[in-house]
Amino acid sequence: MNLNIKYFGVLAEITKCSEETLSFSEGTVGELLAVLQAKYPALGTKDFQVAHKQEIVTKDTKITNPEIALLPPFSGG
Amino acid sequence: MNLNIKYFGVLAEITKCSEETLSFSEGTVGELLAVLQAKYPALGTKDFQVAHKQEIVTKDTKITNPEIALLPPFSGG
Amino acid sequence: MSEKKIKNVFIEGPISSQFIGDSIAKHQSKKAIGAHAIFAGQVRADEIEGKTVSAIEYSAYEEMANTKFHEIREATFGAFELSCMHIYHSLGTVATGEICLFVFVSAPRRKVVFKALEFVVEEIKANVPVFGKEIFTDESHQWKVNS
Amino acid sequence: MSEKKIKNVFIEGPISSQFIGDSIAKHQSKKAIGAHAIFAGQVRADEIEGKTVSAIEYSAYEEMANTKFHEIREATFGAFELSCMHIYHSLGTVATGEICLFVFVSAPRRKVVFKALEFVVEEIKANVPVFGKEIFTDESHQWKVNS
Repeated sequence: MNLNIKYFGVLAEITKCSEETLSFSEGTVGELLAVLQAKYPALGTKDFQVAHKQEIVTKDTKITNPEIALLPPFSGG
Repeated sequence: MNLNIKYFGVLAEITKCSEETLSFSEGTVGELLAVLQAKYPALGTKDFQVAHKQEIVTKDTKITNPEIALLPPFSGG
Repeated sequence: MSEKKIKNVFIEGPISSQFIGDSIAKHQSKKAIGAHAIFAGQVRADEIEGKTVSAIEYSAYEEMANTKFHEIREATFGAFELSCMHIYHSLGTVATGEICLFVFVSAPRRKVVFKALEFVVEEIKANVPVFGKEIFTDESHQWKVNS
Repeated sequence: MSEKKIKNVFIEGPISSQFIGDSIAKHQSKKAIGAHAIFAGQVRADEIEGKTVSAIEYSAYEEMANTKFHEIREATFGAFELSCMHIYHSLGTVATGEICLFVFVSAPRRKVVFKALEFVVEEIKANVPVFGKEIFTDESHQWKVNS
């Protein structure tokens, strides 16, 4: 599956892009994060959450939707 | 002492005036109210508080200031 | 009690939405403020025993009311870390849909503004000698009692 | 979750005080309303390690944010007896002193509006993916974290 990974805030500064397309075999959020952290080691130093189907998910969530977002701490308002 | 008695809201409807001057020998709020209720019997049917020096007072407060106000339940806002 | 000058809180007639907007605008130069909370009381077209309220006519024991508003202001600044506070109340006739009470509190951080706003409004309702006469569409009236 | 249409809560740039005044005006024809409560978040000129914030640049995961705003709206209507609720949040640059969040709740009676207002604001702070980049006067920046 081709995933569309979106990066926000400080995470987009680390990846130097706001989104990218990544080929990913079936798996969990944790497995995807391992791939991303290999590509962007600095991600490991940051606090963030992962959204899948517009909900915050845990690492053992199985990815079934192509859109994944990496969200730093919220600071609206 | 000449007292200036102020009436508000429904009380002014009963007394048919918003204020009046009344000659009153020394005494308490309770004693003044007895005089007023003799003059306006319908006052006895109404719920109200008495303000003396811009504070709500009880019947045994001694009147030392010429301005007295009879206040029905507040309904600001 | 502080010796600060007692302000006049009363406005003749309704408080306009533009007045509220302008009050907000005046605080935009105060750059330590991070949160504003506003309460606006609007006259409801209540139906009471088949009659509908068309307006409320407000009167007040003005000197005492302004003293009480002042005491409420002092107590609120004592209890909550606020930057600013403004209170306006109508006197005279306010039609249904119009605003009769405007309370505005501002603070550096948001947490206090909700509590402070509620505190001020409840204190006003409980302690300020203002009297509302509900005028019905048939021109009869009754005296309002706060609940 | 209801099937109601998800609204777009975002406004490009600051929210003007006139917009807030106009929003109040629009509710004056709703004669069952007795109480409005408003929260306005204003960008503070915070000083951080000797540098002063001059603006916040907001970005958001917009689709998810609008879904979350919608869920907050539904939860608030479920928990409090409100007549109306409106939420607006800025995207892009909002200078210090300008307003970046506007929450507006209205109800027949006052008691619920304070709690509802606080609930909505806290839910937004906690659950909506909006990100603020604090721009300093020297053009350096840092990413804001809500407290």
